[in-house]
Amino acid sequence: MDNNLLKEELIRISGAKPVKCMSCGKCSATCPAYEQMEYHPHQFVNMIANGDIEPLLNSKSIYKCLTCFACVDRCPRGVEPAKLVEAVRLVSVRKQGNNHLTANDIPQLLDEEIPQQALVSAFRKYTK
Amino acid sequence: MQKVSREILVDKAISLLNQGVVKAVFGWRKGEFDYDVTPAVFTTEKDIKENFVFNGFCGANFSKYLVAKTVNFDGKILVFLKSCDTYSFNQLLTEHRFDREKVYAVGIPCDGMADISKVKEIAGDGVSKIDFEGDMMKVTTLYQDEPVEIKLGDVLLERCYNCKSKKHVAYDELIGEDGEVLDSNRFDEVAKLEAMTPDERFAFWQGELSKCLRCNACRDVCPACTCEKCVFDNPNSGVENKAAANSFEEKMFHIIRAFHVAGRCTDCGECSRVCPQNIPLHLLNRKFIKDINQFYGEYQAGEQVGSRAPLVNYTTEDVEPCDVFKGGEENA
Amino acid sequence: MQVEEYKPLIVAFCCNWCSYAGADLAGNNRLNYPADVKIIRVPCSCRVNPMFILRAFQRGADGVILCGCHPGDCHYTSGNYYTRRRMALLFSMLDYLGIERERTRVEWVSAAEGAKFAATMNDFAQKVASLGKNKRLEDLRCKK
Amino acid sequence: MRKCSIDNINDVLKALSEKIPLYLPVDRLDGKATYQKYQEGKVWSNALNTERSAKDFFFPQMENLVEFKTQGKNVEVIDIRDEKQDFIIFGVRACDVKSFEILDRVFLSQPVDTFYKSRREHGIIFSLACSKPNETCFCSVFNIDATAPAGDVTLWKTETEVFFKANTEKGEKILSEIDSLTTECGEETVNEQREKTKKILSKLPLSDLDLTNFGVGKTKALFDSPLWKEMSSTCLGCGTCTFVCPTCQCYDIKEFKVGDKVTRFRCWDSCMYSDFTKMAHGNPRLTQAERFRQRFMHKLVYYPDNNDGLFSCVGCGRCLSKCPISMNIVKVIKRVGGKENE
Amino acid sequence: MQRIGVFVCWCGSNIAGTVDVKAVAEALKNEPGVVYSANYQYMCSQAGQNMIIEAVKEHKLTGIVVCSCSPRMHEATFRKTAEAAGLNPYMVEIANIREQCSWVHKDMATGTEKAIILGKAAVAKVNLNAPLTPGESPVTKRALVIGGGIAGIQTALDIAEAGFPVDIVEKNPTIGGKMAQLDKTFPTLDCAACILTPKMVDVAQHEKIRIFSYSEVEDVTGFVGNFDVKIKKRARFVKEDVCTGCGACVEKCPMKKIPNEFNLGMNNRTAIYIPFAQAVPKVATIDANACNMIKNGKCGICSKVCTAGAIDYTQKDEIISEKYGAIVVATGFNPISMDKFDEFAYNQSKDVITSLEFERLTNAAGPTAGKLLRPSDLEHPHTIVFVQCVGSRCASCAEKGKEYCSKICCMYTAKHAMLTRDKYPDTEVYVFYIDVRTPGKNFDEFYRRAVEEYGVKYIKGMVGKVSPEGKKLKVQASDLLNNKQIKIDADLVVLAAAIEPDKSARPLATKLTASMDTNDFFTEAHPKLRPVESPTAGVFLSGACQGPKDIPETVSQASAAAAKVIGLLVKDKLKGNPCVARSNELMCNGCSSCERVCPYGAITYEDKEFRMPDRTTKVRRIAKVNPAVCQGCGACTVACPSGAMDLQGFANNQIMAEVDAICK
Repeated sequence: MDNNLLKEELIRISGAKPVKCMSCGKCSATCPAYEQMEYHPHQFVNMIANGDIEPLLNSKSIYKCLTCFACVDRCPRGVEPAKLVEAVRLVSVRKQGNNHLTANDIPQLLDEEIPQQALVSAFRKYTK
Repeated sequence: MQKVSREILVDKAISLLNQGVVKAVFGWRKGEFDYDVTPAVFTTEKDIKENFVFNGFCGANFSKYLVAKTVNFDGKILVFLKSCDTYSFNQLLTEHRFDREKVYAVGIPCDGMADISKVKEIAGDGVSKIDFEGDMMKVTTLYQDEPVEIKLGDVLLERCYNCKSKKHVAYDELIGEDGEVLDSNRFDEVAKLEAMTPDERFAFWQGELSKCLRCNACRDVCPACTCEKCVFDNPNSGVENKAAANSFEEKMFHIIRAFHVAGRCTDCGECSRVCPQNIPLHLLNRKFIKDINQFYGEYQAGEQVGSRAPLVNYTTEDVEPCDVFKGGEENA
Repeated sequence: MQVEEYKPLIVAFCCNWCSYAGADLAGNNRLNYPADVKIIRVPCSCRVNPMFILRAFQRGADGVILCGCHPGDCHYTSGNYYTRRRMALLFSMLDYLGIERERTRVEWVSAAEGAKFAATMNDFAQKVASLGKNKRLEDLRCKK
Repeated sequence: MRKCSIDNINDVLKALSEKIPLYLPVDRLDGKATYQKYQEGKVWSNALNTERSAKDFFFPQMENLVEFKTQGKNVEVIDIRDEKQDFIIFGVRACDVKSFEILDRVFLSQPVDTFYKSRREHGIIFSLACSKPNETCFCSVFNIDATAPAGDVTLWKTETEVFFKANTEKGEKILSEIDSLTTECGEETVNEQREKTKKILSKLPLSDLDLTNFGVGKTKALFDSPLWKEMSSTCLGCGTCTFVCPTCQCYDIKEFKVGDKVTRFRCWDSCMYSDFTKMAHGNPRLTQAERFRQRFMHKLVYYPDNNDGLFSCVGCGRCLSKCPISMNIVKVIKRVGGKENE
Repeated sequence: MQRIGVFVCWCGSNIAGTVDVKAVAEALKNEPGVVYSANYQYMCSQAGQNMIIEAVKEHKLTGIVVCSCSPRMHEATFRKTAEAAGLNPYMVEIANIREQCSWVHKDMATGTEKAIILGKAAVAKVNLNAPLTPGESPVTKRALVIGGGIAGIQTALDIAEAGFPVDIVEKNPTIGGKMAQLDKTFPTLDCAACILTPKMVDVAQHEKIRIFSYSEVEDVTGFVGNFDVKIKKRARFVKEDVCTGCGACVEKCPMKKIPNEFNLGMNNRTAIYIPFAQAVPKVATIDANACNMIKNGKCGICSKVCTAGAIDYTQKDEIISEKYGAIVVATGFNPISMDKFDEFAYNQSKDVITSLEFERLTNAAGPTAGKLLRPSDLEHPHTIVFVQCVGSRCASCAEKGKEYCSKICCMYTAKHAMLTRDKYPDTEVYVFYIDVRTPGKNFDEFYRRAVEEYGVKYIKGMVGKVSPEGKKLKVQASDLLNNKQIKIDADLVVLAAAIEPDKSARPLATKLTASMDTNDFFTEAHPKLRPVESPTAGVFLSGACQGPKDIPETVSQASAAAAKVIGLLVKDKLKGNPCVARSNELMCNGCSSCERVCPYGAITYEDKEFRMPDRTTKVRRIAKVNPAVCQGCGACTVACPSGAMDLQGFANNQIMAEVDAICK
């Protein structure tokens, strides 16, 4: 998909407004998964605004976002970065074969500690 | 049959009158036929007992009368208000048109009022008797052997058919339970017109407005039209005209009439009820209400005393006049 | 056959502080616009009563344009905001009645925008001319 | 008497309208009947009566009288009267036919209103007998026979046929022109219908209205009744009753100025309006009660006083069904003329 | 009937080049009311004007139409001409046949035709003109300044210096405002008290200035030049004229645990107190909510120790009524509440403070006597984090922050950072910023000095979270330039809180009928050309009540407002613009529509008795326009449904006559 179309699509899916961003970085400052991410919340916003989306789609960062919404809550401009991350993830997952988690992976993840509910929701979230 | 019976209202009126709370009672006076009721002022118990009537034809909105009747009246006047009437009541208070202290308002529940011309469309001419039983009416005519049974819901006045609210927004006392603001379909007809081509719309309105007699009933009944001197009666206003001389005058009158009440009209529907030519005047008022809701946010005139009408208000982000048509096209 | 060129009659209400001055500037810069446009000076666009607009149509105008200061720049701080609401509703109503929407317009022209004034009038006059005579809001008594 | 099948009535209408424009009650989209000019496709309404009365044909709501043109300091007076041609009003009910007589007494007495007169002379009236009067009808109270109305031609309509009877020379002449479309017949069917209708008329709820307290010489007795104020107290002051009334004849004269041209016209006025008969000094009737009284006293007392006892109400019932507050002449007759006032 | 003279100007060839001026004069001769018509090369010349004067006399003209250049050019000229000829100046109308005709059209026929039509419109209007006389009203030569901060002080001093009496109303016990709480001022780093307190003393000693401290404006009526103001002087239970400010009462007062507002609650004061040493007036005030004597009738120590006998426990609030010609609003600002910013832990840790609190912490007269100590344990902080834009530029949540930039934070934060590094070189100072905004004389240089000379660490990025852990404050932030997340263990966190107008401004605006924007800043009459006036005539704006401002800007605006006030007060009479709205009482419904659209508060209501048609009387509410306040925009004329409101000089019938003339 053409970058501009992709950008429109991401904005449509997320309902977020990257254009309102004033680059304060509070989203990244507040992000608990920051260290695990290759691209950080403020980069998501900036790169989507610039149509530079391909690297995001190919990055594992989209699976590192916990969707805790701290960035959404703290953003002074109402940009809602988490929703943008989510949108990128959806675009990726919706491509056939891009499932981050398949049913086959689940037995390996099972252990005594992990709540089954977490696996079910992860499966729902990371799979088409 | 209305939720509240004539007897309850009569008892209420008489007791308030006898207690000295009020000195006069606004009510509906019995006429020649069962559907024929006249707004009237009652001052004696005897008159109320004999002539006060309340049935499914008591559509008249008393609010406007208070403007004239409270002036120099010594004491309080009792007025019975249906939910729709209470909005007009508040709007008049917002505009300081009468003294709230001179009125004792009793809110009454309403199931909608019937339109006698719709009754006659079903039962035929020569209606000699109408009996109410529950939400049915039995209509006896000169020409049918058996009374015709009609459901109240089938012959409601247009405004009751699209009732916007059963909630009373003003009263001193409420008889029965209060209702709720309803999701009416009152803008459907407007949307239908908006969806037409300009030519169709023009033909529609040309046809409707050419029926106008310029009897001024719509203006004179309108609770928002309480001007001391109406521009259409004022030879110095530049728009005064006694006759609907031609199609321009007809449009001029109705555009200005609707514009002058825009943002103040509570959509009480009296204009359409009284029009002797059955012009759907409410469609003009509702167009303004619909536009106001769409462009400036939901606003119901009369909902709150003292609220600021949309045309005497603004925001710096308001829609540009050239953009107002876009909404219409989306609807189309 | 020689057909006489149809010339629309256009009434322009201009606020004294911005648009009238903008029109003056168009004159100063010798920017042409059709002579069909006749300007009436009002203190503020909010002085224009819908009755004036209907009156103009009645008396034979083919288009009516209202010019005021840009929103936020009103000499009287808020006048044009009221104008904007009033005219939005009025124009929407005229459209609802089937009257051609191109016959009415509101334009914000500042005292510095002589070029915009001329361009607006050229454009408006041309659009109105393409609609032809005003038939839907005419008063036959006013025709010659 | 002649007749035609109801199926052929369109042929009759077409033939009549070929030479003379013909107006007849036609149902509007909202189901109400109005007079419209006949042309192919227009269907004669079955409604009892038209929304507006038939007085418009002779006394239209608005009528231009004269034009002035100023040039410099000169004023030119232009007579804009156009010669009226003949026209037919078809299907006028008895009440409206009677109203013409009431208007005639006003407009044709000296000084004659020539605008009215010329229209009246050109009008040919096809009246229509009633068979299904409404509960609001009370023409019989004014001695109007709804089963045999006057007019140049009287019509009776049954389920299957229409009967024609000429009453005047004008009527005979015009009927003779459509001889080919009608057949001669007896009066039995018509008489039968008339008898039936009369029975209904006598049973109508308003047929027993008592007018004894009104008419010639009653001004003093009624003028100061307190009921005027009471009954008018909720009157809106609109003009509905006067504008739908077939006998109301008040008008105002106004001017319309365009550049150097002034058109003087007249239009209906209503005694219900606050500026009714307003003059330089002000208004002779200050309150709605006085204007309200004027309307009914005029119909029931002043007019009869000046016109040999003839009431200027024809009982058509339009004001009963149209008044926004259901106040009307019947209520006035009953209360002001009734026991309450004695 | 008018007798109108028409004068068509050639303007050399400017008009005559494309308009046949003679034909125009000839055509207009036949218009109704026109008795004389002429043309001349330059109507605006002395000769042209004389021609008009002669014609008025000779032809007994009552109205004049000049077909010439734009009325914006010479309307005033020809009005003066008319006046010289003995006519009312408002009987003149101009047809603009130059800028809007000859200059924009090319051929003679078109130009001439249009010029005639424009002339006809002007004639039609003049036919309906009526002589107008501007109303005159006297001016009370006294000004009121609301607010005794630096803005109010400067305005009052400037007005008083010009010789007009001024009253300052200050709601606190002392004047001085926010500036009195500051330590140093940027970019020069002079001590705030050193430059402010002399001015406060000037105010106190100026014979033309009265200070109503501990007072509020209760009610304002009237209009420009003639305001009637009621001032509520709250009871301070100390006789102002008797108290010497010796402070004996303060020393002895047993109620010592009242949070000290002046130090933002960081230390305590007594129930009877003097806010600070240089307070003006230097008079004690008893806090009625804290004083045991006033609450319970037990104590009375202050009264015993006061040798001057100034204590009066029975004092009552007092209402003072005074007349003013002009009112200056100088109500100032406050930092917004930090309660809603949980992420910065302001309510969880005493060591998270606002910048204003930081000012007090570094001020020699402050709670720590000028030593920078952590409020929690009074230890010297080694790592200090400054966070900018807290609540400023915050578009997402109106209940939390403000959408605007607070303007002063960048500079005072640079100042704080620099001063800290200067005094305590052992501290690490971090400033987290989104942008550094330094427009102003020597401002950017100042900021660069903080970085380059003082080693303040500026980091582009916001702080996301502050969490107290033991004695430390864990600060988690992002460094956008290095694309890193930073974690700092700080000892002190300073929040640059957004500023907002004082809460007293909104009710005051209502009393003054002065308009405000959605942020409760007062709106100016024109954002560019009349920045120190409110749209309400006679009300002026000074300082941060109009928008965020630093001290130099505040002082310049204060002096500007004073200049405007002086300009008003030197006049003996105010001449109004006669083209104002007028309400026809007979038609007015009293519905308030006009009042609601009036930007100037020129419309008031009164009850008036009317005769009714039935000869009884009735009392009705009707609108009244104050011609001294009305500016003649006409918004009310359209809001009025009955047409009772009309605009003189641009009346309904006049505009419609113009429309008719143009369209015929």
